[in-house]
Amino acid sequence: MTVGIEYYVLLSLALFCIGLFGVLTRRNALMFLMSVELMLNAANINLIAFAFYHGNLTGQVFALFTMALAAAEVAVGLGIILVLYRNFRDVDVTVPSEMRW
Amino acid sequence: MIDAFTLPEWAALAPPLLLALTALVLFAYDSINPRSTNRPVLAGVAVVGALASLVTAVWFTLAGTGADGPDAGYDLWFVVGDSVTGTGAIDLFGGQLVVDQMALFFMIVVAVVTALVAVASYDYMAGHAYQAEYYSLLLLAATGMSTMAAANSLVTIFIALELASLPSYALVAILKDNRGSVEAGLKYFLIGALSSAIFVYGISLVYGATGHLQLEAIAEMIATGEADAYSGLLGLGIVMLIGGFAFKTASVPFHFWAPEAYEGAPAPIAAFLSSASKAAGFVILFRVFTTAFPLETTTAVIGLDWTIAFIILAIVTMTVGNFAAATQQNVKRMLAYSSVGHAGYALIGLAALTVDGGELVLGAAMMHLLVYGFMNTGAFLFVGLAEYWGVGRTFDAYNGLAARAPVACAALAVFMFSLAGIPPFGGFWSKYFLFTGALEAASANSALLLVAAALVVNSALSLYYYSRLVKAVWINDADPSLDRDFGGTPTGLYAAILFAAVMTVVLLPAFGPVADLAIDAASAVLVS
Amino acid sequence: METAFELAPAIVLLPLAAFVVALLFGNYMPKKGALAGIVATAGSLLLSLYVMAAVATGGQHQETYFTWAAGDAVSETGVPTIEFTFGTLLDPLSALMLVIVSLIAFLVHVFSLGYMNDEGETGLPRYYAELGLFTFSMLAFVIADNLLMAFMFFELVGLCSYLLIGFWFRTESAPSAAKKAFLVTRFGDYFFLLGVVAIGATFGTLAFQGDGSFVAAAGEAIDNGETLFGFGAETWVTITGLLVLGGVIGKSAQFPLHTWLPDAMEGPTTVSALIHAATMVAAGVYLVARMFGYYALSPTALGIIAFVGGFTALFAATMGVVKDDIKQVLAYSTISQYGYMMLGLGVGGYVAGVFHLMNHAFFKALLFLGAGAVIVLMHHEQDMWKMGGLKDKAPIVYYTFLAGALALAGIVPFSGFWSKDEILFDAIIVGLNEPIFLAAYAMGLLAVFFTGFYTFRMVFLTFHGEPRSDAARDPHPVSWNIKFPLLTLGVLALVAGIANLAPVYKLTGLEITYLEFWLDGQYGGYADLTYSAYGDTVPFGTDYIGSETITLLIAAGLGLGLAVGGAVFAMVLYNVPEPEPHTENLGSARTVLRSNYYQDEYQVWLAENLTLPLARAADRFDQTVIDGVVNGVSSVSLFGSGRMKRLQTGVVTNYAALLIVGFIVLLVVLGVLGGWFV
Amino acid sequence: MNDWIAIGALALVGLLIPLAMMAVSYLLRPSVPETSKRATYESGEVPTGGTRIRFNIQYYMVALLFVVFDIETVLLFPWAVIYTDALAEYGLFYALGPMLLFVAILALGLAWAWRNGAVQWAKSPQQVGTEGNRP
Repeated sequence: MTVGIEYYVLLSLALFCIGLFGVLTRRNALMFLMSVELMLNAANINLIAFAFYHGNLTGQVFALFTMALAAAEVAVGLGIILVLYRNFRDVDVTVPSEMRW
Repeated sequence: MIDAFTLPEWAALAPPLLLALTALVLFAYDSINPRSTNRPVLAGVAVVGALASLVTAVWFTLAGTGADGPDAGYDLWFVVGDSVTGTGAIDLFGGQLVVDQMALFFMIVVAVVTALVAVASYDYMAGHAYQAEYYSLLLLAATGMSTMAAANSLVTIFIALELASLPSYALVAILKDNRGSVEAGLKYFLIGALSSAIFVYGISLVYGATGHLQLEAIAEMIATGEADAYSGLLGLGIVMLIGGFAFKTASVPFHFWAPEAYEGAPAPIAAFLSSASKAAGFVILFRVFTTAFPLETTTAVIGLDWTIAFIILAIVTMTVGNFAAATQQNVKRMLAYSSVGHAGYALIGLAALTVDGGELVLGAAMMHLLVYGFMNTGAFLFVGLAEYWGVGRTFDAYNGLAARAPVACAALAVFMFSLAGIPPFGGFWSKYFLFTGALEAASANSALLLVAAALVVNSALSLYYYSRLVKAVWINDADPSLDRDFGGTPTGLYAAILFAAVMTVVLLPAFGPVADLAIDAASAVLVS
Repeated sequence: METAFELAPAIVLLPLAAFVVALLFGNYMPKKGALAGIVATAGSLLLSLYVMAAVATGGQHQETYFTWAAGDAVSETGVPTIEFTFGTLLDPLSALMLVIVSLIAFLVHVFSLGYMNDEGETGLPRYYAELGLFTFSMLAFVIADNLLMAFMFFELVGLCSYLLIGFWFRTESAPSAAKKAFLVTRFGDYFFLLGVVAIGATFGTLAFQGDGSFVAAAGEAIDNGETLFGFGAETWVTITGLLVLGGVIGKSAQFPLHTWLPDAMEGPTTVSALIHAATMVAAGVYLVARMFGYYALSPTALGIIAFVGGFTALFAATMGVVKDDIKQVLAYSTISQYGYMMLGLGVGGYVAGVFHLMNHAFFKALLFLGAGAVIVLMHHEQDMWKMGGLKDKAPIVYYTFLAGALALAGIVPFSGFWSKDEILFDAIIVGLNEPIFLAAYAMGLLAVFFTGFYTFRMVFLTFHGEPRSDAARDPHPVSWNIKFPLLTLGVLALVAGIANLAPVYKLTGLEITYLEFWLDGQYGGYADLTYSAYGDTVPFGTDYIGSETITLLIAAGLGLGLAVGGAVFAMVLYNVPEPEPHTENLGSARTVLRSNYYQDEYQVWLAENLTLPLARAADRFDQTVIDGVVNGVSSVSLFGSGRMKRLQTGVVTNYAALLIVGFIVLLVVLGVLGGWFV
Repeated sequence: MNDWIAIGALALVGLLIPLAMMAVSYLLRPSVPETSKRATYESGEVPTGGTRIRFNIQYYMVALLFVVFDIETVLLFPWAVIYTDALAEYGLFYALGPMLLFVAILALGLAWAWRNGAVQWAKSPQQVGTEGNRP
């Protein structure tokens, strides 16, 4: 028994939208980061599902790369959040708004 | 030609490989000798690496590597593969990477900007604690950008793009105790993470529609009609890809990070991002849309000519960038917005493509990015010089700088007028070609008349704020109550600024060959 | 032979190198950059001679070096593309001119050692750099193979002229004279530029030579009876030709744009010799000769050239009669002599015009350098009434100056006689056929008398009689670097006439009209740029009084007689120990002449009463209407800018939201356009 | 009979049982509020300070290193899967070389992090001293 590809796409789309919602509403930098991770994972679901569907491994391998890059991104992001905290005493992303217009 | 020394084909990747190697050397140096502040050695290694990359890229270009046609290259001492015979683009690793004229062209741009930035950083970053980290991050980012020029598959594109982005985030925020720098880094990073998520999702959709990630394979699937069933997925995927590229090139609506990141970042990094990073963003944009989504077949599948997307983006980007720049009081921020505006100009290169032509306008966009690499880097480095002297950030603070630094201010005038597209400088020609290219394509699609009109209006507006800066430094008198304490004359910054200025001027007489090269490169990717 | 042509760019580039060297390192070099200039111009001279030899042995050369713009613009005659290039055209005319220019430039550089270095001037690197730049531009103008390149270097020589006239920029008069020179010649050049654009737009080419030249295209258009821009082809050729002539009149100081040249004497005398006598002023005449095939197509244009020339020759000569400043006399004589060349070219006497151009370059450079030597002798005194008696104190200067004067006055056998005689002969034979040209001839002829008079007035006042000032009693010595150029040019002034002894040929049948053969391409050259090719095109017939020989003798006799008459008259009046000005005898004419026929006054009046009100009106229009619109646009833009930048709120979450909104809008727009939702 | 029904039923049961147990215990248990009961449980120790204390920065350093290195392992798997085939087809150099290079680069990164004190828990006084001089 197989599940139709459209369900995977719907699942990933839902996940993507949840991530997007998090990005737009969360003010905590870590939550922002997690939401972005959700979006990336939505893409991973797509990639793996389509790899299965198309019968080639390209998507799966690419999903691995995406995960690795997501990890690297988190590493850099955490670093930036650390200095953010050191400078602003907060991890609220809306606090630093000195530069505008 | 017989006596040429032939290198294996993978050696065509020497420009990015040299950059990567230099980054690793710097890392190794810092591991052995942690927290070294031996600036001459570190900056020297970085500059040498960037120059080596530049020299190899120029060399390959001259030798005809990746070019087509039997008389593509000159007889040089060593060549890659049998490229002298003009066998066309070199495919590497099963088509994951490709080295052709366009790749080499942008490798040159990236390497030049990297070298300039590394030279300028010698003075600008003096006294900063993380010297080795700074330079190795710079070179890693440059590696990513250089690889982007050669990336020929959505996998390599994404990896290269992230390799360019991640060090950039860190570089923007590298002034750890400077709130502006940290704020800039945070905003850049958050928008970047969001954009790359959208981008990856776009990739997954394109993969879903075609089952491939390699660009030529995607094009083939589209051409053979096997993607017809997934036109919705493909269309959405393409728009999401555009989003990812728009982030990298600082195009509206993904440009929001740019003004802040450029304003808050150290000036050399702002120069680096706004020139090299933008150019690298454009090269993959050009490659993806010319190689993977050929206009004719893609239109048949998704029912929409994708140039429309770029027409909209080009107009909006130009307008937002230039209008927002017009009333800035902060020089660096003005340059940041102008950089957004210039992304709009370069987008014309894709907006004005037509089914049976467009190499002129695509070539013009490439030329514009090359010229921009010099003039914009120079302008930001001038801001770096001003920051080095601590003269303040606003236009008013720049008043009368020419009395103190006439040479640098003359260079600044060159940059500004070239950015505005005033005839005697390099910026004029590329803009002129973009304009004529847009008009030519207007016969096929009258919306391009609008683009051409927007180009003219925005250029006129840009002259206003560029000349404002020139007026400030040359004509206005410094506030006499201000007792400025200038430091010495920073040799590195000066050298970089002057070199950029000379190149901006020299590119005018040299424009013939540059234009030929760019148009050759453009027609090569359009044909394939 | 090919080597010579391959080396031709070096002729031009050597002085450019000298310019750079003098500019950058002049201060650190012995002689402040003079040596670089001397070496470069000597190299140019040698290479020019080499090129001349190559042309003499049957060569000609045209090569495009650099195409700096090419476009697909359809011209009026249907040529689909146009290219703007830099290239060289080496033919008899340009080879000859190259030698003249580089020779005089070389001699002037040498002379400058005496005139500038030894006199302790400051700013010498600037001086030599500007001389180098001038020489470069002039040579490039000479070898230009197309009209646009010619125009560009035409402008560049104008710039150098401006810089060099204003060399002593701390004085009051020099900058003013420089500005005047620049503005007046620019006024002419404005028409020249219009002409270049018109010719380019009409024929789609700006090349001087070949089947693809605008000359050939114009000939074809006239033959085919085409209509160009609503005019008949010939009328249009006349119009464009006259537009280009505007530049010629400005540069060669022809009436009514001659007023700048006397003022230009504010520059160093060496500069006057090089630029305002021998070479740059010749650029106008050279340009007419260069595109003579084009003018030959239009009898109207030729007639206008002839009349402008004839009138200027007489007009300037009369003014030269009353001047007291030695350089002023020479300046007016220069204007007058260029009038002769224009007259010669205007009546179809291509060889005569070029011949006089060559001779004049030699003897007028000689006279100016001689005047420079006199000025050195006189401790920088230029008023002839304070000189006198220099003959015995400085014999070399005197005799060389005398040779130049005899050549200028046109006394046989000095070079000036032969060329002036040929011009007048060409004018009279055309005039006999078409009587209207007799008027031009008459003016030219009358000017001969005045020329003889003022020339010898100058010689006698300067060198003869008793010294009239302390400086004249005790002149400053001059050294070899002043004498050497004078001697060289003195010899040339004496013998250059040999180049084209046309009267001798016509009287005896001896084939010694070498210059005519030379310009006729009998040694080498392009068939479409030869004297005989032009002769076929020139629309004038000729007639003789009796036979050719009789006409020749009459013309020569008249010319020589008047010249000698003028000289003798001058001798009677001024070759006395204590000469009197005698100008009172002229009555009210004296005032008019002293005031240069009120030329400056009326031009100033025109500027103040015509141009200025117009400019005011335009300014008012600009201030109110245009600026109103512009200011409106800019306020709207700036307001829009103020709104636009508010988008950037500084809060990153808003950015993310706007980004997503923007993305969705894009998606929706594309979806609607692409029909994804139906 | 659809297979999905079984899965759905399992999920339903899985949810119901814990919910039911919580509901039952809520109904049955006596409610005796007391301070020590509400206190945070720390293995019997008396809690000190709030829960939201700042951790030592080194936690993050090690965590970051871990994240990166952990994830990079993932990239070893596809390589390991095809290693034998690749060995047969391309030879040792091309099969093993790239991965060695990859690991070498990672090792260089680790060495750098190590040398720069990323895995150092405490600083010697001397290090603290030099640290102070840095901007």
